[in-house]
Amino acid sequence: MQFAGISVIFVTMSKKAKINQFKCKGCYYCIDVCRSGSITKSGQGNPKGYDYVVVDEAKCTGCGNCYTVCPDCCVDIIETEE
Amino acid sequence: MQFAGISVIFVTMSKKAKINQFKCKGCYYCIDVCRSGSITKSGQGNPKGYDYVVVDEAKCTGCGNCYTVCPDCCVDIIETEE
Amino acid sequence: MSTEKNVLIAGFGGQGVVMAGNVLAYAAVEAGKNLLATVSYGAEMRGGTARANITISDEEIDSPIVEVPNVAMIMNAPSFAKYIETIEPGSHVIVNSSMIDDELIKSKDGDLKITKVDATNHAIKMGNIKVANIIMLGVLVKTTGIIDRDSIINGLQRAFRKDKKGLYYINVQAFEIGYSTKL
Amino acid sequence: MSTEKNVLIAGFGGQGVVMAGNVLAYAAVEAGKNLLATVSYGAEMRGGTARANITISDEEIDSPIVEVPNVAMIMNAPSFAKYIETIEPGSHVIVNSSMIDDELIKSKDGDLKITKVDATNHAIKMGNIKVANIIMLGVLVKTTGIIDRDSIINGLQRAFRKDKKGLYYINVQAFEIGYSTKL
Amino acid sequence: MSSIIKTQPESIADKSTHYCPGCGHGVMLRLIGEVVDELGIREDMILTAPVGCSVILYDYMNCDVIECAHGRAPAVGTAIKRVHPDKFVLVYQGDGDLAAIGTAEIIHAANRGENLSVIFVNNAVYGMTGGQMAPTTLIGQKTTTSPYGRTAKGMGKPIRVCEMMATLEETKYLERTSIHSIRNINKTKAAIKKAFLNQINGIGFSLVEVLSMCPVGWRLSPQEAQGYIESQMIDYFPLGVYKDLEY
Amino acid sequence: MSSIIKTQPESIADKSTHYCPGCGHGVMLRLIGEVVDELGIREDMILTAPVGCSVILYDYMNCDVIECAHGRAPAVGTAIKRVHPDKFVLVYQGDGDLAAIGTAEIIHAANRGENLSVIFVNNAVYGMTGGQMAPTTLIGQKTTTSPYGRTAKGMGKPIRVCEMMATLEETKYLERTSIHSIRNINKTKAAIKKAFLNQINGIGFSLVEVLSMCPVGWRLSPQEAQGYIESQMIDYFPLGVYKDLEY
Amino acid sequence: MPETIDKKSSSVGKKVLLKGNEAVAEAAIKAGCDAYFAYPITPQTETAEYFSKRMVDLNRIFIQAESEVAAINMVFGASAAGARVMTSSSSPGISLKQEGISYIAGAELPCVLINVVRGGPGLGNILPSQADYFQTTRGGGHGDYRCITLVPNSIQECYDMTMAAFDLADYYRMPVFILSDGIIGQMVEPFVMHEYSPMFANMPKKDWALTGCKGREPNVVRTLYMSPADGLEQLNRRLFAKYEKIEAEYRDCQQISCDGADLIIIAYGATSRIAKAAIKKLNKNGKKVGLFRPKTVWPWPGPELVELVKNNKKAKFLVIEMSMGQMIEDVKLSLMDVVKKDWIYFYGMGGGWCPTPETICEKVNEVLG
Amino acid sequence: MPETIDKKSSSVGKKVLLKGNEAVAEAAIKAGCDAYFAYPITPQTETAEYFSKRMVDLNRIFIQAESEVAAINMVFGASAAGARVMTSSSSPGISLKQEGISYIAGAELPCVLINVVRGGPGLGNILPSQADYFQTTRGGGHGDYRCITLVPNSIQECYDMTMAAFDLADYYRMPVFILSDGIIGQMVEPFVMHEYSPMFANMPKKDWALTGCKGREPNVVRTLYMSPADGLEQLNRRLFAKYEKIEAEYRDCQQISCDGADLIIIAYGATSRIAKAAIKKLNKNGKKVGLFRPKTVWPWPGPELVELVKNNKKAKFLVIEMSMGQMIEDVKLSLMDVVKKDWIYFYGMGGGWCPTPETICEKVNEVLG
Ligand SMILES: Cc1ncc(C[n+]2csc(CCOP(=O)(O)OP(=O)(O)O)c2C)c(N)n1
Ligand SMILES: Cc1ncc(C[n+]2csc(CCOP(=O)(O)OP(=O)(O)O)c2C)c(N)n1
Ligand code: SF4
Ligand code: SF4
Ligand code: SF4
Ligand code: SF4
Ligand code: SF4
Ligand code: SF4
Ligand SMILES: [Mg+2]
Ligand SMILES: [Mg+2]
Repeated sequence: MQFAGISVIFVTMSKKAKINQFKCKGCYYCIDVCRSGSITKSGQGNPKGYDYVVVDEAKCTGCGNCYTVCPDCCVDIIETEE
Repeated sequence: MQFAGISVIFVTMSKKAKINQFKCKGCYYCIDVCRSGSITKSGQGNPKGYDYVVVDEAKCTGCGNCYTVCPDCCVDIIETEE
Repeated sequence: MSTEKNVLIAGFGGQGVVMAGNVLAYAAVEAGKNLLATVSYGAEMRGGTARANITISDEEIDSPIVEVPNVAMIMNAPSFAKYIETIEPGSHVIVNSSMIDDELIKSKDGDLKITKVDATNHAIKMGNIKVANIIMLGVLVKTTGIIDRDSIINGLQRAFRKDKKGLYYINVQAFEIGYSTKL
Repeated sequence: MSTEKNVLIAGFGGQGVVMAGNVLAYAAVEAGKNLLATVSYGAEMRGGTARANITISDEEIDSPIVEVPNVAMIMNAPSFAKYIETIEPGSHVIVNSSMIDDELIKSKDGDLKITKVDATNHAIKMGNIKVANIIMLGVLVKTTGIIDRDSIINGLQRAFRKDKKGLYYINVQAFEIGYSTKL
Repeated sequence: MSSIIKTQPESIADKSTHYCPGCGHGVMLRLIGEVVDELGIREDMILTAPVGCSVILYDYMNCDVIECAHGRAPAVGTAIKRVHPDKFVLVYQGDGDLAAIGTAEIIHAANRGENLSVIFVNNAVYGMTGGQMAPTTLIGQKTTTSPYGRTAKGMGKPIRVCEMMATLEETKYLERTSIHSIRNINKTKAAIKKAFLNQINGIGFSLVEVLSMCPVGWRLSPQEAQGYIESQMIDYFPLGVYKDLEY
Repeated sequence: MSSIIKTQPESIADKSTHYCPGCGHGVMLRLIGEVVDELGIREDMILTAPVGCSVILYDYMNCDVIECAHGRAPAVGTAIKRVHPDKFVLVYQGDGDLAAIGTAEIIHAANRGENLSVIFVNNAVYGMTGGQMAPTTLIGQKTTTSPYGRTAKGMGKPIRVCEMMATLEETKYLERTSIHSIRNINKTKAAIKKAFLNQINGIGFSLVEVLSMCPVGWRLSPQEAQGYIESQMIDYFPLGVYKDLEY
Repeated sequence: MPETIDKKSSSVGKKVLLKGNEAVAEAAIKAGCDAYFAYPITPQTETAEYFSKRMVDLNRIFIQAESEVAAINMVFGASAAGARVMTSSSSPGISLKQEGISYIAGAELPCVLINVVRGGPGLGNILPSQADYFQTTRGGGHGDYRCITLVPNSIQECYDMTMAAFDLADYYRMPVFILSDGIIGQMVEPFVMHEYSPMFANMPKKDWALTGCKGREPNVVRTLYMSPADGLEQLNRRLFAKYEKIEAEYRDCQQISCDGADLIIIAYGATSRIAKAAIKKLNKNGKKVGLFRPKTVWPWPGPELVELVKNNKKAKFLVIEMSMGQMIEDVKLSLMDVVKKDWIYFYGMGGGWCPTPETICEKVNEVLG
Repeated sequence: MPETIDKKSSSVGKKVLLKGNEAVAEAAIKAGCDAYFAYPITPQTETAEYFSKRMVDLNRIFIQAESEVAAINMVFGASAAGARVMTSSSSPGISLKQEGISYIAGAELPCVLINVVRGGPGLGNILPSQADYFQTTRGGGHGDYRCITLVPNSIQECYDMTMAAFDLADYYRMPVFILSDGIIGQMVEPFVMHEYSPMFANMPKKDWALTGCKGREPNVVRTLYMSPADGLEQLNRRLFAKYEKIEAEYRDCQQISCDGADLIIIAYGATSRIAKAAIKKLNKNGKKVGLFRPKTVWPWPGPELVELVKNNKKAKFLVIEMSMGQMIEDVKLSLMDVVKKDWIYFYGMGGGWCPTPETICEKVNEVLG
């Protein structure tokens, strides 16, 4: 696509949360702050014995709230070209 | 003298400062606060070696200022029937 | 030496590890046995794990150091991972299978006599998740015969005093369930 | 032991007791003698009195403890009262008669060789009350021969450095007055 | 093509901490890490760790660390900053550390106007030793040494550190924040950054008091702990800037 | 017929003190003696003496006295008052004692709201040890450890104790007075009396900060020392009531 | 693991279960401890926690001080006011109390101090140690003074010795230490919680206490004596006369199968328990090994040790400490002229680390060859 | 009595006059002391006062700390930051520093500490004493650690030993004490103020210091080792290996006319000077009396003492201390198996009080009979 002589590529970037299930301690702060309701308990214990959380990527808006509240640095927000 | 059936005796009380020359340390605070100028250095050393102060009773009004400032409890104010 | 039982109880802070230890200890006193117990303290407790060691013996107990427990009751996965290797081979180990993966258990059960108890789930069914510890204790007592049933009941009485009568009854019930292994 | 002189200097804080001690000490160094000095410190100074002990000797000075001075220079009445009894009988004592009652001096001069110096008044006449100490030091040096005159001058130079040149000159003058006892 | 746009700050070691689930120290660790990364000061920084749950900060922060005696981090930090005026010195303290045993040290470091950044984690309890009363414990709060709840009589009311320190002439920046919600976490980060920049710009003593969750010490769930700050702590410890003297 | 209408208070021993000429501690001793006499509490009183020039208060006051470690009189007084709530406990402190080494003890005794009367003699210097800088030494003031004069940079500004303590909820009465003139001496006496009565009436923690002459430590004549308070100290340490909560 | 102790003392005479840290607190309370001041520190904190409840219930004095320094000075004040008073801490906190302890000793005030020793130096760790022996027995504070130091090795002794500590403190007017450690403080054992009865028939009256001077001359509590000749020197002579008396009157130790032993282990506190377990094993294996356990480390039971050597001239000695070697100096000092230096062996270890029966057995076998 | 010390060191090599308290300060400054932190206390204050001027002149670090506790923790920080650092105090203040000293020893940081010992216990008095010997040599703080302790008996030694102290501290990475007292600190004697030259050819690099981790792995200064096995135990073993090395390498003592002496006085610091005066008198009167003067009290010059006994088997020993008897334990410990206990006599005194040549002569005559 050409626009005023500059070539512009439209790319849809999508941000998603990824949770490190090994570091998660199950405090569930992230569940509370996720407005899209993407985070739920996994129902599984990680090797440290905590019922870690999982993200429903489909719902996740990548807002980063979970990153901000997590006391254990379990969250990465990853931007992907769709 | 009788007055309305009560006998009244007029007595002139006079208050005077008396300075314990042995305790005086020669700070001369008292000299500064004596409005009547009754206190002067004695020009003599007491056994502790300080040039203690003396009061000129004639001038002293017994106001007690010297008592109030003295850090060494050197002053008595004595009331005497004249 | 022969009569000396070194019981290890381990789990999360909230799981009643210390309380289970207390009951066992009181029971031992009631049974006229000697006993020596230590529980985890200080920084050991950060992260919320707890441990109790109760040594019970007919003879005088000299050393307060237990390096190799010969009976164990393990209430969650982290504790299982942490302590299972320290237990004397051939010992009875009661594990809370509600909280510990079967795979994990299997990988370690070589020389140990492991009894799996679905304790937390049973406790939930009983209406109080907190009695999982005493259910497991019931199994432990039954399995090892470490102490007589009546002493445990007395121990429970001592641990849950007047002000905690309600708790006393449900814990007796929990113990009986474990003891009769009606699981 | 024979050559050891234990000099006591005592007076009010402001009278330059420590400075007189310094000058004597520097002079002793300049004269190549051994010396050991202590001055009063801490609570001893509350109320404003000061003391210096300077031991001067041709031999090594071992003990830092002076219990019985054998030369003294006393600058005020309280110090006279406090220390006079501690001085070795037969010793030279230079007293500041401007500040110490003649009666008091007389009552104590039994076994001591007392030299009275109207030091404070002379110092006032010289225009600086603070040099009374060095006037007295002049008398002390002359009377006892404890140290040679030149060393004292050197000592004064060391005590009053560049920044205190004015003080140096007046103190030399004060010393000379005392030394020549032109009083 | 995908890129990580938020992740654990570089200045923080990639390991699991010993902090309990929901512990505020964890949040603080990340915030400090982010600010350190943003300012690029990791290699110029010396951290003084207190005695308290954060005692092993040296395991978590990728920088030079000294572990101080209980309460003395401000004295230690003072000396380090004097020796290395060109380095960044961070003083991290808990409420027992700063407001009980270390009262004199923080007040005098502040009063001398040491060019330090102090992060004061107020969790109203002695976390490390198992939940005893702290100088900042709220009235009525039950702890292992105030089993019937703290009373003003005999135990006093909680000490408000920012308010007290504001009376010291040489304090330059004092703010109280909280980390019980997204908004407050973001504000806390801004405050940390400001305190750091103050030191870098030679402005002087800055302290950020952070209300922080100690679920284990409070015997609450992490969520309840956040709520406790919101509903109880902030009432007594008003958030806000208590001093800001940039010049 | 003649009678003595003013003389040394009975609660004071009839002896010469070791204080230097013109020392403010001497004035304070008499004022305290007068108030003790007026309230008739000598025999019900326990005095905690600090380390400082007033360390041998036991030689001067005719009452039970304990000589405390440097800075710790408020802790000692706390314990004594708790053991004998019906006795009168007087805490006497200097500025080095209270505002330097004893910072934590005074702040926490105050914060706990101990029912104590504290007399704080602020003479802007360490008298007893020979005139070193105190936390209350003025900017520019030369002392034996600030030979070029105190500077705000590196040494900080003088600590204003009343202002700082006013931020503590449980302090009930805080006043700063001076004893450099008749009027101020009289005001000081009134303040002392109020602080004493507060304790007697169970009101709680009271502290009177008194600006006091230390001619020897300041290297000034007694008169100059009075002038120094008037012209220098009061500027920085405003006299007045900082808190008064009788209820 | 605090067993609920009934306010009406119905637990008295029964076997109860408490941690060492709790048993000392309950004993203190039963012995009439009026006031307790402390600052939390692991592995001692249970003592403070226990007091925080019981003292409030009993309307006695409990203050969680702002620091160990404040706590010890509160002890100083309360003791001067005539109260029975106690504080407890662990190693770093005890270091901070040294100035105050020196004051209390100098002012001849009674008090009870508990050190639940942990690994050092510095912050060290929170595990058991015995490396504060020098600090406790030689005076970690400045000046010449001593503290009576009792070393329990069971919960029963924690309880009994704490009661005794209060009486000894009042009787001799001096600080008395209970030297505990992370094992003794944290372990639970059944013990009999008997009622308090004073160990001395005539406890001296506290006529020196500060109570207001009504009807008497003012009392002064102080440690300042400007003039050594008529003050400080006298104080020190008086203190040391007292110390000599105590050394004669109040040494205590336990001896187990020392008669005819080839080797005698000298150990106190937790270590002595571990040693006892080892000795039983060794005895079973026919090794003649005995135990000499000081129950007081100041005064040190030296004469008992010398007496023991008189009856058993062949025995070697093995000193075991959870330290790099501190008590061994007392052993040597008391055995000077009696046993050769190289007859005294040492088995010790660095901070926060304890021996096991097994390692002790090894060491014994090594010594016995 | 501070003689003005020229900034350009023109006084170097000349005989100058300073108080002991000032000489230590000047030596420190010449030895490159970067930072000094202290709190005033008699009879030590002149050191702080001296520093307060000179350090400002030299643009180095001087802080009058808010307390001794703060001061020692500033020392901890400055040392960790790589600075040469010193503090000074007197007995009660040193007690308050015990926790900090334990931390510094545990963290293996170098620093120089001066204790100008005064009468104790408690506030005591401000006169000279030697009753902090135990505190200094055995560790008044918690845990197992030692501090090298140098004891000057002249102003020259105050100066020289302070310089050495900085080098020893850096070389061995540990705290070094100068054990002074109210006499040594307050007296003035001429001494030669030579320039500083390092006592070790290769001073170790301070690559452990906190300077920001640019270009290297982060440095951590700590004393916490949660796990004893792989941390604290190792630390303590390392410390004691170092201590053994120092005991072998850096003992120091002076012996005067010990050969053939009938009695050897053992004394240090101020007391050794007084003893020397007494010995001269006694020698004049034909009595064969010698002096053994430790210049280090930790490490204790025990082997030298034993060697001395080898060459002189008939000598009795008289230990003289301004204390009720502390160093005498080191004497006995080192002479165990070599000399009988009752061959070792003691002459000591309570707080803040010193012997005179006369009283020493009396005591000697008493012992020699
Ligand atoms: C001198 C000393 N006293 C006491 C302790 C025990 N101690 C360790 S951490 C701590 C309190 C921690 O509370 P806080 O500072 O609020 O930190 P938190 O754990 O709550 O973050 C105490 C009392 C110690 N290590 N040293
Ligand atoms: C622990 C301790 N540190 C230091 C000292 C020395 N010291 C005695 S009094 C004093 C300061 C006195 O100053 P201040 O409290 O202002 O009382 P003032 O003499 O001015 O009345 C100091 C530092 C001490 N005795 N104990
Ligand atoms: S906030 Fe972090 S630790 Fe807590 S549940 Fe979510 S991912 Fe796990
Ligand atoms: S990034 Fe936002 S939407 Fe996605 S899981 Fe986290 S909080 Fe929920
Ligand atoms: S009473 Fe008044 S008038 Fe008399 S001397 Fe004193 S100040 Fe002067
Ligand atoms: S005020 Fe008192 S001490 Fe001062 S000069 Fe007057 S009488 Fe003497
Ligand atoms: S105890 Fe509290 S402060 Fe400590 S780690 Fe746990 S939650 Fe955090
Ligand atoms: S030094 Fe100052 S405070 Fe001390 S007695 Fe002298 S004048 Fe008073
Ligand atoms: Mg906290
Ligand atoms: Mg003052």
